[in-house]
Amino acid sequence: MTVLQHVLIVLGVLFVLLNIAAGLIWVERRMLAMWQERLGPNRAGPFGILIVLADTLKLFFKEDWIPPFADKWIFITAPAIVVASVLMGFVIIPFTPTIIVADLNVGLLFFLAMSSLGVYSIVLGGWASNNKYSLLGALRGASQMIAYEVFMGLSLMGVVMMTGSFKLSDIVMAQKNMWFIVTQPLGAIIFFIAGIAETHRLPFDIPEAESELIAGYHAEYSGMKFGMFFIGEYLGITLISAMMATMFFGGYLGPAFLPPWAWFFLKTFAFILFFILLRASLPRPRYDQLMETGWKVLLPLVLLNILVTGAVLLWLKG
Amino acid sequence: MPFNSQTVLIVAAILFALGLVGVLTRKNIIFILISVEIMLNAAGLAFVAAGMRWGQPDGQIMFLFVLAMAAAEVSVGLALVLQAHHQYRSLDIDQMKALKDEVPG
Amino acid sequence: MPVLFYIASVVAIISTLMVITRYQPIHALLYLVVSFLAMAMIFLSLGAPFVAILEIILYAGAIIVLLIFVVMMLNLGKDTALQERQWLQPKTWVGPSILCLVLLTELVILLFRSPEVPMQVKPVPMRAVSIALYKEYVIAVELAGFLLMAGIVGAAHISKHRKKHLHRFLQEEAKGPQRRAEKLTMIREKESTEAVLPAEKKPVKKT
Amino acid sequence: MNNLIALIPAFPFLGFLLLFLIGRQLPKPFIAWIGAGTVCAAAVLVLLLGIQFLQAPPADGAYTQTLWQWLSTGHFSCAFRFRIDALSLVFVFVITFVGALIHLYSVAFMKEDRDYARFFASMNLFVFAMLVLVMADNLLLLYLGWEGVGLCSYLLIGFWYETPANCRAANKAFYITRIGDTAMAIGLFLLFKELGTLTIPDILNASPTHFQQGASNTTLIALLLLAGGMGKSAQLPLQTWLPDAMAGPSPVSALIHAATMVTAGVYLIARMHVVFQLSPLAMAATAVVGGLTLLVAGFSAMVQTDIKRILAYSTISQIGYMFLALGVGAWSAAIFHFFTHAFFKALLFLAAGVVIESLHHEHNIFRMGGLKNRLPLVFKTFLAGAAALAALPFVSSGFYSKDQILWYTWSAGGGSPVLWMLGISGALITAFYTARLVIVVFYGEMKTPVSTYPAKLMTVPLVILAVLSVVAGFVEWPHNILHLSLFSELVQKVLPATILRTGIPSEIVFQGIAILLTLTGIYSGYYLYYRNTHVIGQWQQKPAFVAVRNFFFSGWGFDRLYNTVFVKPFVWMTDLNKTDFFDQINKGLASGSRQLNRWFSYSQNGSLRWYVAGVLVGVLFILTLQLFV
Repeated sequence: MTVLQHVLIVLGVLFVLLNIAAGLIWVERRMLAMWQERLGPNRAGPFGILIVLADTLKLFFKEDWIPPFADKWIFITAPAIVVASVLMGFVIIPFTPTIIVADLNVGLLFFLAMSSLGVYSIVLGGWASNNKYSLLGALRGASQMIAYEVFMGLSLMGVVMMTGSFKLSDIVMAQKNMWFIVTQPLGAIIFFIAGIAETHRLPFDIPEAESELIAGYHAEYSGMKFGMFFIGEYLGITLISAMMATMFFGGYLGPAFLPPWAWFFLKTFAFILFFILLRASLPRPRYDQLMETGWKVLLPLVLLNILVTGAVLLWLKG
Repeated sequence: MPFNSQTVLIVAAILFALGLVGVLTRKNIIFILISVEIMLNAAGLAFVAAGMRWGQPDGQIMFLFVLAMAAAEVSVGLALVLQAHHQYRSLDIDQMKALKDEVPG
Repeated sequence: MPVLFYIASVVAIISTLMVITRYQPIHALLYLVVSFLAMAMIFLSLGAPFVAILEIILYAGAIIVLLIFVVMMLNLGKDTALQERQWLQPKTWVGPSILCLVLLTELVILLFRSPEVPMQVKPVPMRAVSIALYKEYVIAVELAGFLLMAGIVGAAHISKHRKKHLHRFLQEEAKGPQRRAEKLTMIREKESTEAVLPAEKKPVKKT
Repeated sequence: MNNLIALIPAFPFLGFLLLFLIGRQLPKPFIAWIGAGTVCAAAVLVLLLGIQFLQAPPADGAYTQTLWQWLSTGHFSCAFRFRIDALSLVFVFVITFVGALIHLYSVAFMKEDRDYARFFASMNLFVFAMLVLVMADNLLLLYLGWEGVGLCSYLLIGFWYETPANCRAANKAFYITRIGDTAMAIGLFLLFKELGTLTIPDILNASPTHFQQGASNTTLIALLLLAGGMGKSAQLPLQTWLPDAMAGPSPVSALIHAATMVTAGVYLIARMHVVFQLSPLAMAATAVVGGLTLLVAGFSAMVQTDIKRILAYSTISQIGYMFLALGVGAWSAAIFHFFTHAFFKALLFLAAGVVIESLHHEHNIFRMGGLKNRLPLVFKTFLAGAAALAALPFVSSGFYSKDQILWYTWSAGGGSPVLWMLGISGALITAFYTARLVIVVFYGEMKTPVSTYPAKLMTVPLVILAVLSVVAGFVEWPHNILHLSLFSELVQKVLPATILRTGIPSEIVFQGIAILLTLTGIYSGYYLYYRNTHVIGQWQQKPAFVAVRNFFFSGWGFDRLYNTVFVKPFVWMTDLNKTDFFDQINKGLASGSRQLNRWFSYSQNGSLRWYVAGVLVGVLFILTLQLFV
C-alpha cells in the first residue's frame, strides 16, 4: 500500500463521513416527521434535501459569539475535541477488507480510548461556558459517560474472548460463519445501550435535556461551534452504528451480490435509523434512574456475560 | 543524543522531579493530587522502560499495578477532598495540620 | 522510532511544566491530559501499545475526568485561581525547586554513569503481558482487585454526605412505603439536631 | 453430733457465699435473715454440742471430723480436719454465741447503711474464719483461719472506705499484725522442721520428748509464736493498731476487736502451752509483755476522750491480763478471763454504739453526759458491763476472773511479786477509768440531745449480755470463798492445772487488797469527775500535768516512736535509693528520650509538604552517598 493510497483512503473516509453526518440532519428530521405523522422539511429541493445546505449556511453566517465570562481557550477547544475524538474512532473501522485507515492490533482498545476522550468536549464545554445550567449538564455528562464507558468496554470483552484479538479485521473475519449477535446477544444489547449513553442521544440525552437544563453543556454555543457539537453527535451515532455492525453483525461480510462496502453501509444505516426511531419513541429517564440502572443492573449483567462466556469457552476447549 | 535506555529514564526522572516540585510548592490539595499522579506516571514510565530494556513484559505489568493503585488512590483522595472542602470550606493543605481532633482555627 | 519518542518527550515535559505552574485547576488538568497523551506516545514508541492505550483509557479517560468532575463540583473557578496566584510566590517555590533540581541532577549523573545500552524497540506481544499477568503475577492481580475494592468502599464511605433534604421526587417516593418514610424522618430529625447552622443563618424569630 | 461439727463453720460460710455472690440483688430483710440466721444456727448447734459435751464427754476429750485431705507434699500432709476439745469449745461457744447476739444487734444497727450485704458477708466470713482458727486440728489450718480473720478485720475496719482515715486505719492494722503473722509463720516452719508435723495433738505429744527444757530452739519457737500472738492480740509493742481499728462500725469493734479476734493470741498460746512450758524464758516474756501492756494501755485509757478508744485501750489492757495469766502458768484463769471479758466488753461496745448512734455519731465523752435518764436501759446494761470491767467485788463476772489472775500472778509457778504489782496497779487504773467513763457519759448535765432511741433488736442483746456479764463469773469462785470451779475443771481437761508455789500469804489478803484498790479507783473517779470537778481544771493549768496527759493520750507516743524509728529511716533510705547511680541511669534514659521526643515532635507538625520535604532530603542523602562511592 503506497503512501498515496493511504492518503486517499484517509481523505475518502473523511469526506464520506462528514457528508453522512451532514446528511443525517435531513434524514433525522424526515424520519422523525414520518414517525410522528407530520411533514418535516419538504420545501428546499427534492424531498427537502437541500435543507442540509440551508442549515449549514445558517450556521456559518450566525454570529460567532464567545461569552465574555467564559474561559475563552477552553470554550473554543471543547467543540473541536468531540469531532476529533469521534473521527479518531473511525480510524480502526474496517469499511471493506482493504479500506481501513489503520488496522491496529489494539484496535478495539483504541476505539474505547477515543470514546473515553469524547467526554472532555462535554465537560470542558459546560465548564468553560461559566453558566449554571451548562455546569450541571457537564457534571451529569461526566458521570454518565464515565459510568457507561465501563460497561461499553466490558460488553465488548465477550467478543474479544471469542476472537482472541483486539484487531477489528480479525473480529470481522471471526464472524464468517456466525455473527456474534447470536453468541453474544447480551453483550450486543448492553453495548448498544452504552453507546446511546456515550453519544448522549435520546433517551439518554440528560446532559443537554432541553426541558430541565435549557440545552445543557452547549447552551452558550452558537454558530459553527454549535455546529461542531451537532456534527459530532451525528458522527458519534454513525460510529456506534458502525461498531455495532462490525462487532456483532459481521461488518462488511455478506452475500456476494452486493460489494462489502454496501453491506457495511446498509448495516450501519439500519442502526442509525434505529437511533432515530429511539429518539422518536422513548421518554427520557431521570438522572438517578439512569445511574442506578447502569451500576446496579448493567454492570452485574455484563460481568455475568464475561463469566459465562469464559466458562463456555473453557468448556468447549475441553 | 542516542536513543537508549538512559534517555527514557532521564525523561522519567525529569517528570518525577516536576511532580515533586508540584507536591512541594502547591498548597491546594487538588494540585497536590495532580502532582502525585505525575510522579506515579513517571515511575510507571521508568518501569516500562526497564521492561523494554530487557524485552520482558514485567515492566508493563508493573505499570498496570501502578495504574490500579493510582485509580484507588485518586478515588479515596477525591472523596477526602470533598469532605475536606465540606468541613474547612477551603482546600488549603496547611489548614489541615491538626494531628488530634483539634478544632480547626 | 526515536523521533517519535523525542517529540513526545518534549511535549510531555513541557506540558507537565505547564501543569505545575497553572493557577486554574482546569487548565492544569487539561495540560495533564496532554502530558498523559504524550506519555502514551512514548509508550507506543517504546513498543508497548497495550500500556499506551491503557494510559489513555484510564488516566486520561477516567482519572482526570474524575478530577475535573470534582473541580466542577466544588466550582473551583476564578477565585481559586486568584488564591493560587497568591500562594505561588517565589519564596514558596524557589527552595523546593532547588532541592528537586539537585535531586534531578544527581539522578542524571547516576544514570549517565551506568553503561549505555541501545534501546531495541522490539514490541513485547500483548499476549505475553497477559499470560505473565495471570501466571506469575496472579496474586498481585488479586491484591490489586482487593485494593480497588477497598478504594471503592473507602471512597463511598468517606464521601457520603449527610443529606439535609431530599429531592421532591424522592420525597414523593419515600411517602409510599410507610416504614421507609418513618426511617427517613428519623434520620432527618437526627441530622437537624446535629447540623450546626451558621450563626447568621439561624432563623430569627419575629417579634 | 460428732459428724456435725463441720456444720458450725459451714453455716456462716454459706451465709458469706450467698451474700457475697447475690447479696446486692437481695432486699435488706433477706440479707438480715441470711447474715444473722446462719450465725444463730451455728450458735444453736454449738449449744447442743456443748450440752452433749458436758453430759457425756468424748473418750479422747475431743470431737474430730476430717473433711478432706488438704495438701500432701513430701513428708508433709495436712488434712482439713476440725477438732473440738474443751478449750476450743469455750472459744467456739463465745464466738458463735456472742457473734449471734452481735449479728442480731447489727441487723438494726446497720439498717441505714447502703452496703448492708457487704457488711454481713464480711461478718459471716469473719465468724467462719474465726471458727476455723479455733477448731483447726493442725497449725496450718489454724494459720488459714488466722489470716482469714486478719483479712476480715481489714475489710471491716475499712468498711466505710470513703473516709481516707478509715482506710489508713485498716492498712495500719493489716501491716502491724503482719509483723506478728510473719514471726508466727517462721515459728511454724521451725516447728515443722523440728517435729515434722503441724498437727496439734501430735505436737503436744511429741514436744516433751523431743525438746529439752529451756533449750534455745524451743525458746525461739515459743517466742516466735508469742510474737504472732502479740500482733493479733495487740500486745506491747504491736498494740498501736487496735485503737485506730475503732474506725470500723461498733458491732465490728464489739465482735472482732474486743470479744474474739484479738484473743486469738491467747488461744494460740494456750493451745501451744506444752511448747511454752518447755521454755521458762518464753513464759516470763509472755508474763512481762502482758503486765507491761496492761499498765501502758491502762494509762492511755485514763485520758482518752473518745468513748470507743477508751474501750479499745481497756481491751488491750484486759488482754494484757490474759497474757499475764498465761505467762505465769495460770492457764485456766486466762481462759476464764477471756470468757467473762468477751461478754462484758462486747456489751460495752454495743452499748457505746447505741450511745454514739443516739447522739448524732458523737464520740467525745465530754460532749455526752446526763444520759442516765434519757437512755435508762442502756445505762443499766452499760453499768453492768462497766462493773465487770472494773471488777466490782462479788456482783460482777470480771471480779471473779481478774481476782483469780491477780492471785495467781503471785502464787503460781511463774508468778512473782513484781508481776503482781503490775497487775494490781492495773486494777486500780481500770477501776478509775471505768468510773470516769460511766460518770462522764451518764451523769452530769446533758450536752448533746438524744436524737434516736435504740430499736428492740438492739436492746435485747444488750440485756442478755448484761445478764451474762453479771452471772458468767459465778461458775468459778475463789478457792477460799465458795470453792466452785466448774470452769477450770472443764478447761483442765486440756490445759494443765496451775501449780502453786509454797510459802505465800493467804489468798484473802490479796483479795482484800484488790477489792480495796478497786473501790479506791472507783471512788477517785467519782470524786474527780463528779464531786470535785474543779480539781481536774486546776490540774489542767499545770504544764507538767498536761504534758503527761498528752503523753498518755497519744498512747505513750508509740506511733511517733515507730514513725521515727522505722518509717522515717525507711523512707529516708528509699529516698536515698531513689537517687542512686542506677536510678540515675534510668532517669537519664527517660529524660533523654523525653527530650528527643520533644525535638522530634517539632517535625511532627501535621504539614504534608513538610513531610514530603523530609522524604526528599532523605532520598537526597542516600543518592549523595551513592554519588561518592
